[in-house]
Amino acid sequence: MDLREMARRVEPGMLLALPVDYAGVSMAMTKPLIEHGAGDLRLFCVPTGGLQVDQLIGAGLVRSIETSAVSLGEAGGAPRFNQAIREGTIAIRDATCPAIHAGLMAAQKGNPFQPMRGLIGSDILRFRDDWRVIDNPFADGGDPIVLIPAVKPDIAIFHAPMADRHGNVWIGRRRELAAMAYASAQTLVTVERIVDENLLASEMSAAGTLPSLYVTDVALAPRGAWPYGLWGEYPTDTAEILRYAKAARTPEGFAEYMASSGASSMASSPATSPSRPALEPAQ
Amino acid sequence: MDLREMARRVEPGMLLALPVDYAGVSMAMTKPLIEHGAGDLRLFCVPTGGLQVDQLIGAGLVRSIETSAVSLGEAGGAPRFNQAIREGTIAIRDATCPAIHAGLMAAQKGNPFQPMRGLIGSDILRFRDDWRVIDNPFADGGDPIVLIPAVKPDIAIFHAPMADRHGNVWIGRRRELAAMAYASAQTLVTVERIVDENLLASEMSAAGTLPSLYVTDVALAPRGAWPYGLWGEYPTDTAEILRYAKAARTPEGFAEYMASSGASSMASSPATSPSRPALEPAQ
Amino acid sequence: MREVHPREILIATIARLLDGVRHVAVGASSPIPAAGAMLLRAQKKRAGAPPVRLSILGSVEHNFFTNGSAELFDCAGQGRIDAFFLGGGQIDGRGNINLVGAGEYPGSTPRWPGSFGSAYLYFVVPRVILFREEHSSRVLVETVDFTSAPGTSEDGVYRTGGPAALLTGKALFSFDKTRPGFTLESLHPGHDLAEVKAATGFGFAHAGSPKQTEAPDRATLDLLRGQIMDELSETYPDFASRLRSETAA
Amino acid sequence: MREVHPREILIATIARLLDGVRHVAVGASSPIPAAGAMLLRAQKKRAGAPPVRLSILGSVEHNFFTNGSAELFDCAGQGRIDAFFLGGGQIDGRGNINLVGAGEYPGSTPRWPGSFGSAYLYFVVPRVILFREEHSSRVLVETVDFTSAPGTSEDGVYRTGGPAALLTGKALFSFDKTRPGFTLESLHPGHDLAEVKAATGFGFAHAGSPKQTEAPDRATLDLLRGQIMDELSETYPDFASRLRSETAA
Repeated sequence: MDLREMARRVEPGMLLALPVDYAGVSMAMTKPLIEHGAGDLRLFCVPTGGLQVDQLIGAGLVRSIETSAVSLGEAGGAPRFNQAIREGTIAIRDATCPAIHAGLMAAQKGNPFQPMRGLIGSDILRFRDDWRVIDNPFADGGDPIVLIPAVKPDIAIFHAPMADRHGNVWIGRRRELAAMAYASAQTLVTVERIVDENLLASEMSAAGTLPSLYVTDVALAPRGAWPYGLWGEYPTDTAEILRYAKAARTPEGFAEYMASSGASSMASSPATSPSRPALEPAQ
Repeated sequence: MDLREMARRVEPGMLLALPVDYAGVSMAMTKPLIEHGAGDLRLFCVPTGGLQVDQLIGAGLVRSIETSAVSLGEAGGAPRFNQAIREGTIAIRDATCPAIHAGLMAAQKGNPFQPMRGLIGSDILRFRDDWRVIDNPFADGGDPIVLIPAVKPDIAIFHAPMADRHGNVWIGRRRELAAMAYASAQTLVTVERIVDENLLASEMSAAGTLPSLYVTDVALAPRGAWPYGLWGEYPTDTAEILRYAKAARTPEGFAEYMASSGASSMASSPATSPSRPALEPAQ
Repeated sequence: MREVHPREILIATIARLLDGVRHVAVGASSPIPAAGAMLLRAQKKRAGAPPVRLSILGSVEHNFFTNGSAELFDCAGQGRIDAFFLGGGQIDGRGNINLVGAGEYPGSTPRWPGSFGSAYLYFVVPRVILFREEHSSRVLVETVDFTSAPGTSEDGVYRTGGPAALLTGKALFSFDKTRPGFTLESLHPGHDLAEVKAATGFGFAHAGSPKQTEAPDRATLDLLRGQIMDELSETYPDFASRLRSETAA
Repeated sequence: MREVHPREILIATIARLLDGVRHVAVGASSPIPAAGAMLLRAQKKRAGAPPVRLSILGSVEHNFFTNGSAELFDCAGQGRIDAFFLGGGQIDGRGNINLVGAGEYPGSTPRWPGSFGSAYLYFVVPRVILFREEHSSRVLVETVDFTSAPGTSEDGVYRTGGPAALLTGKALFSFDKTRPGFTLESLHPGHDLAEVKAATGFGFAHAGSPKQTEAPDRATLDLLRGQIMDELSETYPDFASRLRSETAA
């Protein structure tokens, strides 16, 4: 499976679930998504967004975003996101991390909603007309509690260390990636490597495996989280994120950055073509 | 930590969470629990019970049980359970597997309840005055849905392949064991072996590890699930379970079986005696 | 060609009932449903049709789950399980099932193990096949003593699943949820309508002269006695060797 | 003995504020709270007191979680996290915090990252320490422009947690939820009441002549500059080396 081919599964208006920066962001898919050009996307950040979200917004593909935060971490605010918010060009639904997880959990369980504590009296709740507050039916009266409706993304996209030839994906202790897949209609995964052994064959590897039952497509993309790091694999390239943060302060700088080799090599290198088995990291 | 010492944490009237027969039943703890003698216990089966439950009932330690089923699998009905039900000497709250999981999930999330589909029109629901039915607030009207209240066991008890010296326990893909621990105030674990390496130190083993944060005590008990099997370790000793099923048809037969060496060897074997090297976790 | 074993009829019938599913789950001690699902999977593979996924609960070989015993129910709730099998100590004419016990609850005598996941799966798995080899008025009753899960639900109750068929050792019934009630589809070889009526505690619709349940053709029987028994014996060695010895007679 | 660095005062103060906790969690980029927690952990260990557990989010070294990014919130909901740190672009006199942005929502200018888990953790972690080094009327405002999480809740709202203290680069405040409002506990060395009043956008209670924030004693300072900086540099190498060079001057 080639990254461009995988990107074609995304259709205009779809709801995309994307993971937090340290869990396994498929940065390798960012450029193919932009080149594919399906717009009007609704992003659902699990539970926060960063570089990928900022780049999709900068490319004009995003209609709305639901998230608990968007930032570039040590590199500061997310410039394309911040400008879009300032100018009102995207709609935002501010959430809080456990509410994001609650929406996915409701979908995972086939439930219409999931309750959660907190939130009462916050402006997050005040601006969320899609959430409900009921009185806890198990209390003697009063005890308001928020209900978060199920969130069923059309597509979840993430990056993981490995998959096997059956389509099972090893996600380790990053269980939010499983939660995203359970909740989503389709799940697209890029991986560092494809292994020969069946990941479900040993209890040790099975414990951290998302079964192929939940996986639509897998594509090879070594260093596919770059410039983010991947747990257990490689660290974050902070210098590159700082370089992006600086460049993307203006739309022009953003466009230049995205057109530059650093950003595009992930998509255009022979590495991601189906004819090449061995892949080079983008540098 | 010695099994008898661990059993002393159980106090009369406590709510105990016990796992399904194939997930890792700490059969090694059954005899110490009976010898300790704390009665009036309320059992919560996750999500069904078997040999251990039948033996605790047979020993007269159980006041009530909540479960989706109790059986000895291929060996048929659970004789002490069935007699207790027939004679009304224990109270039963019949459930269905996902309702059991829902109660634990509510506790895991710090929620007062968790919704679940199904159940409407069943006699399970009709006899559960601790459950509630509300109209789904996200529907236009109607759409009844059951709310299961949080279940917070006093103690969860299970058996796992290994723990490390920090008290981290490897549970593999048996995530219901983690759910039990999250929901419970205390968690007592017996293991096949104690390993020297920190289970959280590698991403591969960490993926299947319940952190010591949730673990109260760990004790060594080789073949501690016997006569049940333990996934990835050893198979079920069906002949022994059949032997029990036959013996336990009468209270006398049950008493003889429990007094026999087969049943007591797990508690008295040198492997679990206090004279062996101390295997207490850091916590 | 040797005579077809009654259980081979059941297995082949289950394969037909499952036609079109993408993912079927079967319980840990359900060798006949598992064999039926394996048969369908092999047939689809030979025909180059989309693959059939089979999850056998409690099996290590056929366990595609990695999130504990809740995952089956989550998976069903997500609409990812197309078919499942339920039995019951009692099944009544409205498709209600009782896995808890006979007589007055809670002092049920006899007490059966309990409802397991039936009170959920019966609601959310589109094609539930009620399977019970024993066909007697003890099992197939007018009204169950305890409803582990109802056969139908009122309008407005969330329900994406329910009974599609009832298969016993004597006959195959379909389920009509509008009546609600069962319709006799076919009698297995060696059984007649009068016998089935006498052995059934509830009324059911039927044709004047019911069809006979279709026996597996030669190709199906070869597949069943070869590859399927090999696959089955990995998980159900006792059942497979017993059936093998009985069909080799 | 060299002069005490202002950040060493903060770290030692945090250790004191955390006294008695069993489990404290800190955010990924919170070196001062982490150092404070490490200091307390080391002090308790030396004193033979019950251990203090420290979880640093996003750290591999100090990550005790294995259930994805939801586990922190689950763990807090279970009552297993005794203390946490929150900051905010704005903090007001009623303990309300704003992590979303200044000006009218949703077109906030500037827009800050967002509320993260604050709208939950502020409700369920018993001892939340508001920590923000910048002490200015831009940050400490009369009323926040957007309430990511409120400082207090009405009776009848489930709330087991909330603000215990506000620590800035200039002063330490406690929080009185009955008023609700902050009380100045102490001024850090080099800061006076007039300066703090001018830099604080909300009113607060205070003594006529406020105390000075306690500086770490020699044993604490030795521990901090030795073992704690070693531990800290594993997770926050840049912060630790900067602080080391500044205290070595």
